Amino acid sequence: MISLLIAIPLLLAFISIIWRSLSKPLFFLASFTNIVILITSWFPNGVEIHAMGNWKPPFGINLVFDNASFYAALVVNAFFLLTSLLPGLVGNYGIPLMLLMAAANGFVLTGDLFNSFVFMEIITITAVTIASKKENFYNAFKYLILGGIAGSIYLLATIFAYASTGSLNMAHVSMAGISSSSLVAITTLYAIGLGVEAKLFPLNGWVSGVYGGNDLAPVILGTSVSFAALYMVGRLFGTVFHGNGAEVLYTLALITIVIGEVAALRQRNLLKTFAYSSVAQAGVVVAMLSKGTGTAMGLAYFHLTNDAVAKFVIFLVAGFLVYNYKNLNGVFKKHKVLGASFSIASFSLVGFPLFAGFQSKLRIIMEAFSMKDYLFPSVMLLATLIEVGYVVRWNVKLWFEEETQEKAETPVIASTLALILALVLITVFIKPDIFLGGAMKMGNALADTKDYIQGVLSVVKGGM
Amino acid sequence: MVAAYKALFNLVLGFFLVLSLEGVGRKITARVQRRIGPPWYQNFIDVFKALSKHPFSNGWVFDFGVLMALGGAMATAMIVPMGSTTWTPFPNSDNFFVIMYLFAVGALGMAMGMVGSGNPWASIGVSRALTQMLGYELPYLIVISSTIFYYKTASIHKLVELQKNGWNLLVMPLGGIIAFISLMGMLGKKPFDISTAPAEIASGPMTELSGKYLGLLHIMHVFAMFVEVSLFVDVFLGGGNLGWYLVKFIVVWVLAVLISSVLPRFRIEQMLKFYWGVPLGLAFLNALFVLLGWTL
Amino acid sequence: MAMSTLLVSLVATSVVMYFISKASWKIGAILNFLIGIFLISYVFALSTGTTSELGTLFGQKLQLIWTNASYYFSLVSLLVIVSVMLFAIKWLDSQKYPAAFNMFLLMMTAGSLGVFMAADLITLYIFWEIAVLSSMLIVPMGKKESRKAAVVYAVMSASGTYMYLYGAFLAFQRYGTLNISEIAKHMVSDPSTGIKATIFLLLASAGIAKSGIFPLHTWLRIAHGNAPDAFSAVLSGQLVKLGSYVLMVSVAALPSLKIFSNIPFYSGIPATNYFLIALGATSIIIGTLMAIKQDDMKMLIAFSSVANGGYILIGIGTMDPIGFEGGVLHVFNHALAAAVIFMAFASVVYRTHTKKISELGGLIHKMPITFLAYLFAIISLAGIPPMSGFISKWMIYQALVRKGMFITAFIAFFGSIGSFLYVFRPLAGVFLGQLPKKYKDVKEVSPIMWLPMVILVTISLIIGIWPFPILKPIEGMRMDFGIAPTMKIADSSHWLIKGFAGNWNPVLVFNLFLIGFVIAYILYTLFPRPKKVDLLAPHKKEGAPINIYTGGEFIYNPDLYQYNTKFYAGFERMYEKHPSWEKLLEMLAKFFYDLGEWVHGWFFRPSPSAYTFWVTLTILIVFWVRW
Amino acid sequence: MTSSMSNLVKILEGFNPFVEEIDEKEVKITISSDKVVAVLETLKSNGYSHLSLMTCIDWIDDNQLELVYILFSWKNGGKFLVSTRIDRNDPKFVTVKELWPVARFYEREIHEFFGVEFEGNDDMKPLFLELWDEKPPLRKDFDPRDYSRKKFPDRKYEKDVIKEAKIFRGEING
Amino acid sequence: MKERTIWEQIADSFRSRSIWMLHYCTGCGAMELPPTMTARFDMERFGITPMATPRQADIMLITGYLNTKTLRRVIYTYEQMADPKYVVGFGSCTINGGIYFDSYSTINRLDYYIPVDVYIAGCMPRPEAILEAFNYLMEKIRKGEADGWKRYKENYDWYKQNQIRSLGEVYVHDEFHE
Repeated sequence: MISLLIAIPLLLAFISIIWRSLSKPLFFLASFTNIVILITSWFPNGVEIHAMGNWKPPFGINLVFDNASFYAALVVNAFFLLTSLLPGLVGNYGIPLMLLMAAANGFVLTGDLFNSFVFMEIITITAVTIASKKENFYNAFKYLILGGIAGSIYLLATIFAYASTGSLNMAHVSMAGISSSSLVAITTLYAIGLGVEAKLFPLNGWVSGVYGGNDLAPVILGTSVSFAALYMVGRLFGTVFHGNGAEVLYTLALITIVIGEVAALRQRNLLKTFAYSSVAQAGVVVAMLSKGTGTAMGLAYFHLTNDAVAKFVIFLVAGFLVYNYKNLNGVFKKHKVLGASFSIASFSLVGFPLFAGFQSKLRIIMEAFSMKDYLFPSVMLLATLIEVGYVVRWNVKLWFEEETQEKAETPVIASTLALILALVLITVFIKPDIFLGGAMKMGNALADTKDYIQGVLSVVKGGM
Repeated sequence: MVAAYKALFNLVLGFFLVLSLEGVGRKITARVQRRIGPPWYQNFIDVFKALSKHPFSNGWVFDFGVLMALGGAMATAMIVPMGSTTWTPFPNSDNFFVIMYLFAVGALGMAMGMVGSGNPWASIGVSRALTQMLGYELPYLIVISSTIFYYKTASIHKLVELQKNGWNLLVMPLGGIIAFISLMGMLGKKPFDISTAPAEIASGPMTELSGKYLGLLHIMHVFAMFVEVSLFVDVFLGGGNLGWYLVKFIVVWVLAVLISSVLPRFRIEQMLKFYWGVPLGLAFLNALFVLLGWTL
Repeated sequence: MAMSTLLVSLVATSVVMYFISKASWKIGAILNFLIGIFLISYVFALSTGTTSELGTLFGQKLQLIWTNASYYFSLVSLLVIVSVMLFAIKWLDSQKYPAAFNMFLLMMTAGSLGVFMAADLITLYIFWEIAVLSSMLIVPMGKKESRKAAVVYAVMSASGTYMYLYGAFLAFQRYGTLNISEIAKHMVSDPSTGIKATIFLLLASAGIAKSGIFPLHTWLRIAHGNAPDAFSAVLSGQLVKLGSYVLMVSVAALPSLKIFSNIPFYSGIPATNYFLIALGATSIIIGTLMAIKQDDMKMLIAFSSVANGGYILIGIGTMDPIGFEGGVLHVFNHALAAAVIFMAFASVVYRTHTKKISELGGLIHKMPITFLAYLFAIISLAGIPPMSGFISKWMIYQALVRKGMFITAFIAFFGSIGSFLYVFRPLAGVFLGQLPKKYKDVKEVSPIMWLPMVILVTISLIIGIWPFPILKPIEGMRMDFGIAPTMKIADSSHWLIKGFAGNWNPVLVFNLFLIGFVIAYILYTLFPRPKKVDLLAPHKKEGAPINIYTGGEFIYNPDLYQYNTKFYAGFERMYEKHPSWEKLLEMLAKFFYDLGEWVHGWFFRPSPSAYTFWVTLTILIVFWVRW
Repeated sequence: MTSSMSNLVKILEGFNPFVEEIDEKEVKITISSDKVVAVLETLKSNGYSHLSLMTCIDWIDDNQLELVYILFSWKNGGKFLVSTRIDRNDPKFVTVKELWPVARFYEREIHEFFGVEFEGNDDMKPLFLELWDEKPPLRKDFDPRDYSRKKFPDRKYEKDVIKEAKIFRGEING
Repeated sequence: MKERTIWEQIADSFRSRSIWMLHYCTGCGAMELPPTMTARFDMERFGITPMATPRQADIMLITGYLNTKTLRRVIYTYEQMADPKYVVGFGSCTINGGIYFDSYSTINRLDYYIPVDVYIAGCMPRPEAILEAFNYLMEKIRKGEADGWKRYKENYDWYKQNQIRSLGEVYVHDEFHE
C-alpha cells in the first residue's frame, strides 16, 4: 500500500510523458490519490515495514512507515496537492513535479541509506528542473552544482557507514552502532550532505536564486522538499546516530539563523526576502532537531509545519505579485484577500499571537529554556527581531504605499487557497493540536530509536 | 476668616511695599549714576497713570492672559508667609513647590497674553524670558532642595521656625549666595533683563501693552517681586517678626538694586552659560555638603 | 461577562467591525464609541480580585485578574481611547483607511485591556503583542514618512518585547511559574542576585521600549510624529502607558525593594532601581532638549512623551510611597494631557493640512475651542496648578528631595522648566500670533471633534482641584504592593495632600487662584474700556495694514510678522551640534544592512565554484574542530 | 594720473574719449552715448569692477542730461568717471544691470528723479517717492517752492512786536 | 472746554507727573535728548522716561523735519498711541519747515496733520529749552489744556483731509515689507 505513494506518481509521470496535455490533471490525480492513501492509513502508531522484493531487513530495500514518516509524507503530499490545485502555477512542469513527488515520498519513506541517496539525487535533479522555470538557468545551475556536491558527500557518508557497519539499513546501522572514530566523519559528512537541502549555512547559497527566480520553485521547494529534507535530518541524527554530530548541526543552525535573517533584511526582492527567511526558519528547526529529544523534535516539526503553511501562502502571493507587477507599492489595496492572507502568514512567521507561529515559537523557546539552553532562545529572539523589521516593512510597503499600476486579474483559486491556509494558521493558534499532535507523534517516533530498530528488524509486513 | 484677612494684608502690604521700593530703587540707581532721580512714589504715579489711560486690546486672549497673570501672581502673594507663623495666611498650604508652581501660572498667563498680541517682539521677549527661566531656576531649585532636605520640611513657615537659632544663610552660606544670584535673575534686574531689553526688542513682552494692561502687568510684576524676595527672606534670612521681616526685605532689595545699577546686560546664551557654570556647580557642591552634613 | 469572554469577543468584534465599517465607516466609528462607553461602565462595575481564565497554553493557565492597578490603568486607557473614538467619528472622513482604523483601534483596545488584566507574564505578552500589532498597522496609515515610522516602531517595540519574553521564560525556567505574584514570592526568597537582576531588567526592558525610555526612545519621535493624527493621541496617551504598566509590574509588583535589599545603592534604593531611574533621568534630558528644538509640533510632543515617561519611571523607580503615587498619577496626567494635545493638533492638521509650527500661526482667531483645550492641556503637562499635572510632579519632587537625590531632582526640575519652553512653542507658533493669509478661511472643527478634548480637559481640571477619587485606586495599588501601607497621603477629610515635607490643599489653591482672578477682573473693569485692535484686519480688507507696533512701517502681509521659526534660537544654538542617539541606532540598523550585504556578497551571490569552496571549507573546519 | 590709469586711457583711445584729469587718482572720461557700455566693459575687465555711483545731471541750457558712472578699482584705488550726454526731451539709455546688478537700483532712482528710461530694465517702480504725481523733481524745470506751496501749506506769520517783546522778556510763554 | 470730573482732574495730575515719551528721531534734534536724559539735566526726576513703543508712550517727540515719507509713519504711529496722548514738536522744522521750507518733500507745519501740544522753537533747542517745554507741557496737562488728542478726534475729518492733500494716501505699500 505505502509503496504506492512512490509508485503512483512515478507511473503517472511516465504516462504523462506520452500524453503531455494530461500532465496537470494527472499531477492532481497523483497527489490526491496519495493523500487518500495516507488518510486511509492514519497514524500507524507503530512501525510498518514494506520490504521491496521481500528481502527481509536488514537486507534489501525497505520502506518504513511509522508515525514520523507518515506525518512527513502527509505534509509533503498535502503541499503537492495544494500545488496541483493551481494549474496556472504548475504550467508545463507537471512531470517534474510528479517525479519530485515520487522522490520526496521515497526519501521520506525509505529505510535504507543508499536508497535515500538515490531519492535525494532525483529530488535534486527534478528540483533543478523546476528551478529553471522562467529561464532561471544560472541559479538552477548553481543549485545543480551544490546538489551534486551534496549528493556525492552524502554518498561518501553512506559508503563510510556501510564500511563501518556493513549495512545500509538505517535500523541496522543504528543498532550496530558506529565506531567512534568513523562516527565523526560519517555524521559530519551527513550533516554537510543534508545541509544543502536543509538550507544550512554555508551550503544555502542556492536558496535565494532558486526561490527568487520563479513562482513555482519556492512554493514547492520551500514547503514539501524542505520538509522532506528536514525530516531526513531528524531521522538520521535523531534515530540513526543517537544524537551524535548534533553539535555540528546546532552550531551551523545558529549561524544559519542569524545569517539568514541578516541577509533577508537587506533584500529588496520580495521572493528573495522570504527565501532567506525560510533559510533562517530551517536553522531554527535544525537547531531544535539537534536537541534530540522527542518533545524538541516534535516542536521542531510543529514549527516547520507552521512555517511551511505560512511560506506556501507567502510564496504563492509573492510569486503572483512579482510576476504581475513591476512596482509592488500598495498592490494589496487591489488584492485585499491576497493581502490579508499574506499578512497573516507573515505575522505567523514572526510569531505574533493570534497566529500559528506564536504557538510553535514560544513552545520552542520554552523547551530550549527547560533544557538550560540560553543561547539558542536569545539567537532566535534576535533573529525574530530582525524578522519583525522586514516583515513589517514588506507589509507596510505592500499595503500602504501609494499604488501606481493597473490592476492585474485576481487569481481566484490562489486567493481562495491562500485565504483558507491563512485561516488554518489562525485556527492552529486556537487549537494547536491540529498540527502539534501529529508533529509530537513524529518527534517521539524519531526519538524512540529502540522502537524503530525493533519495528524494522523484527516485523515484516506487506510487499510488492 | 483670619486667614482671609491675612491674605488680604499680604496683598496690600506687598503692593505698597514693593511699589515704593521700586521707586526707591530708581532713586538709588539715579544716585549711583549721579542723577537726582524721581521721587520714591514715582511708581505709584506711573501705575495709576497707566491705569487711567484708554488702552488698546489685541483680542480676548490678550485680556485673558493679563488677568491670568495678575490672578496667578496675586494667588501666590496670598500664600507667601511674611516672616513668621503669625503672618502665614495658610499654614497648611505654604509648601515651597506649590508657591513656585502657582507662580508659574502668572508667568504662563503673561507669556500667553503677550504672544497673543500678535507682535513678534513680544514673542521674542517671551522666548527669552522662558529660556532665562531655565537658567536661573535650576541653581535656585537645587539650593532650595538641599535646604528642604536639611530641615526636612518644605513648608515655608516651618522653615522660618527652624531657623530660630541661626539663619539658613549662615548654615549654608554657599547656598544663600547662589540663591541670591538666582534671585537677581528672577527679579529681572540688570545683567539679566534680557527678556525686556527695550533697546533691542522694544521692551519684549510688553511691546503691545497700553494703558491699564501695562498697569495691571506692572502690578503683577510687583506681586511677583514680592513673592520672590519674600521667599528668599523666609528661607535664607530666617524671617522674623513683621518689622524685622521688612528690614530684611528692604536690605535684600537694595542690595539687588545696587548690583544691578552698575552692570550691563548679558546676551541670552551668556546668561545661560553663566548660570549653568559656577552657580550651578556651587549649588551641587552645597547639596553635597548638606548630604555629608558639612554645614555650619 | 467574564473578563476572558470580554477580551475574546472584543478581538472577534474588531474583525466584524471591519466589515461593518466597510459598509459605512461612520456606523463603525459610532459602534466603536458605544463599545468604548460600554467598556468604561464595565470597568467601573468590576470589583477588585475578580479572576478569570482564558484557557491554557502549553500547560500554563492563562489567567486574568482585576486589581487596583488594572482598574486604574484600564480607566486611564479607556478615557483616552473612548475620547479618540468619539473624535474619530468626524475626523475619519479625512482618512484613507477608516474601516481598518476602526478595526485595529478596537483590537488594540482589547489588547491593552488584556495587558492590564493579565495575571501572568505570558498572558501579558499575548495581549501586549496584540496591542502592538494592531497599533503598528494603524501607524502607516498616515503620510509618507509614517511607513518608515511603522517599521521603526515595530522593531523598537519588538526589541523590548523579546527581551521581556526572554526574561519571562528565564523566570519560568527558574521558578516554574509564570504567575506574577508567585514569581514575586519566589524572587524574594531566591538567593541569586545576578539572575534576579537579569530577570528584572529583561522584564523592564519591554516597558523601557514601550514607554520611550532612553536607549529605546527614538521610535516615539518618528511614530508619534507621523502616525495618523488622532492615533498619535492614543499612541502617546495610552499605548505608551502599557510600557509604564510593565515597568510598574517589574518594579513594584515584583517588590524590588525586598528582592534587591542586598544591593542598596543610594538612600535605600537598590542599584537595579537606580539604574532605571538613571535611564529615566536621561530620557528627561533628551526628551526635553529635543522637544525644545522641534519644528514639527507632533514630534515635539512625542519628545515630551519621552521626558514624561522618564518622570513616571523615576517616580515609580524610587519605590518611595509619595514618589510611587506621583509616578502612577503622572500616568493619568500625561495620558490626558498628551491625548488632548494630540487631538488638538489633529484638529489643526485636519483644517490646515500641515504640522509644521513654522507654517502656522494665529489659529486662535479661527479655532478658539481647540486653543483653549490645548492651553489647559499644556498647563497640565507643564505641571502648573490648578490642573492635575501639578499634583504628580509635586509628589515626585517630594520623593526625590526626601531621598536626597539631588542630581535626579535637578534633572526633574530641568525637565519641568524645559516643559514650559516646549509646550509654549506650539502655543505661540500655532495658536497665537499672526494668522497666515492662506488660513484665512479655516474654521473651528465640529463639536464631535472638540467635545472629547473639552471633556478630557475638564476631567483633568476637576482632578486637579479634587484629586481624591483618582488617588484612591492609587493608594489601593500602593497597599497591594506593600509600599509603606500605613502611610496616608491623600487626606480627603481635610482636603489635604500630605507629603513628607509639608502639605497642601488643592481646593484652597484653586480658590486662591480664582480669588486672584476675580480681583484682577474687578480691577480690569474699573478702568477705561479698551479699544479693540483687529488682528485680522489684513485678512478682512485688502490694503489694511497690521495695526500693531511695527516700528512705523506699513505691513500688510501677516505671514512676515509671525515669529515661530526657531523660537528658542538663542538656546537652540547652544546644543546645535549634539550627539544623536537616533543616528547611533540608525548606524546599528545600517550595520545590519551592511552585514546582510556582506553575507550576501560572500556566501549567496558568488559562482558555484565559490560554493564548492565554502562546502569544502566547512567540512575541513568541522573535521578540524571535531577531531 | 597714475601710470596704470594712463595705460588704461591709452587702451580706451579707440573710443575717442575726452579725458580730463580731476585728481591724481580720478579721471573723467566723456564719451558719446553709444560707446559707453563698451568703455564700461573695458574698464570693468581691467579692474574697475566696483560701480560706486551712477548719477545724472540736468543740463537744461544744453537741453541734455548727463549720465555719470563712477567706477572704482579695489586694486589701485583709482576712480574713473565715465560720462555721457543724452537727449533731454527723449531721455533713453541702455541698462548696465548685466554688468553690475546693483545698477538696477541706481537706474530706478535716476528714472524716478530725472525721468530717464533705461531699456532692458523693466523694474522702474518708484524707489523713494511715495505716490509722486508731478514731473521728476530733480529736473531743473521743476519748481520745488511752487510745489511745496501747493502741497504743504505754510504757517501764516503776522508780526506782533509787543508779543514778541513779551516773549523775549519771558513774561509769557510763546 | 468741558468741565473735568474730579477723577479726570486726578488722572490729569498723575499724567502730568509721569510722562513716558516716544522719541521719533527724524532729524538733528535727537542729539539734544541724551544730555537732557543723563546726569547733567536728568529728565527722570520729573518722571519723564523714554519708552520703546507707541502703545506705552504718552507723548511723542518729533525731533526735526518731517518729509512726506516720514510723516506717514508719524501719523500711523500717533494713531497707535493710547489716549490721552500728546505731541511735542522740536525745532523750527516742525513749526514752519525751517531751512527746508521750500523742499518738494518736506512738510512745513506739523500741526496741520496732527495736533501738537507744545512746540519748542530753536534750531536746535538746548536741553534747558526742552526741560522748559516739558514743564510747560506738564502744566498744561495738569490744567487739562493739553487736549490735542481730543481735538484730533473731534476734527478728524479736517486732519484727514489735510493729510490726504499733502500725502495722497497715508497708508502706502512698500516693496521692502511685502
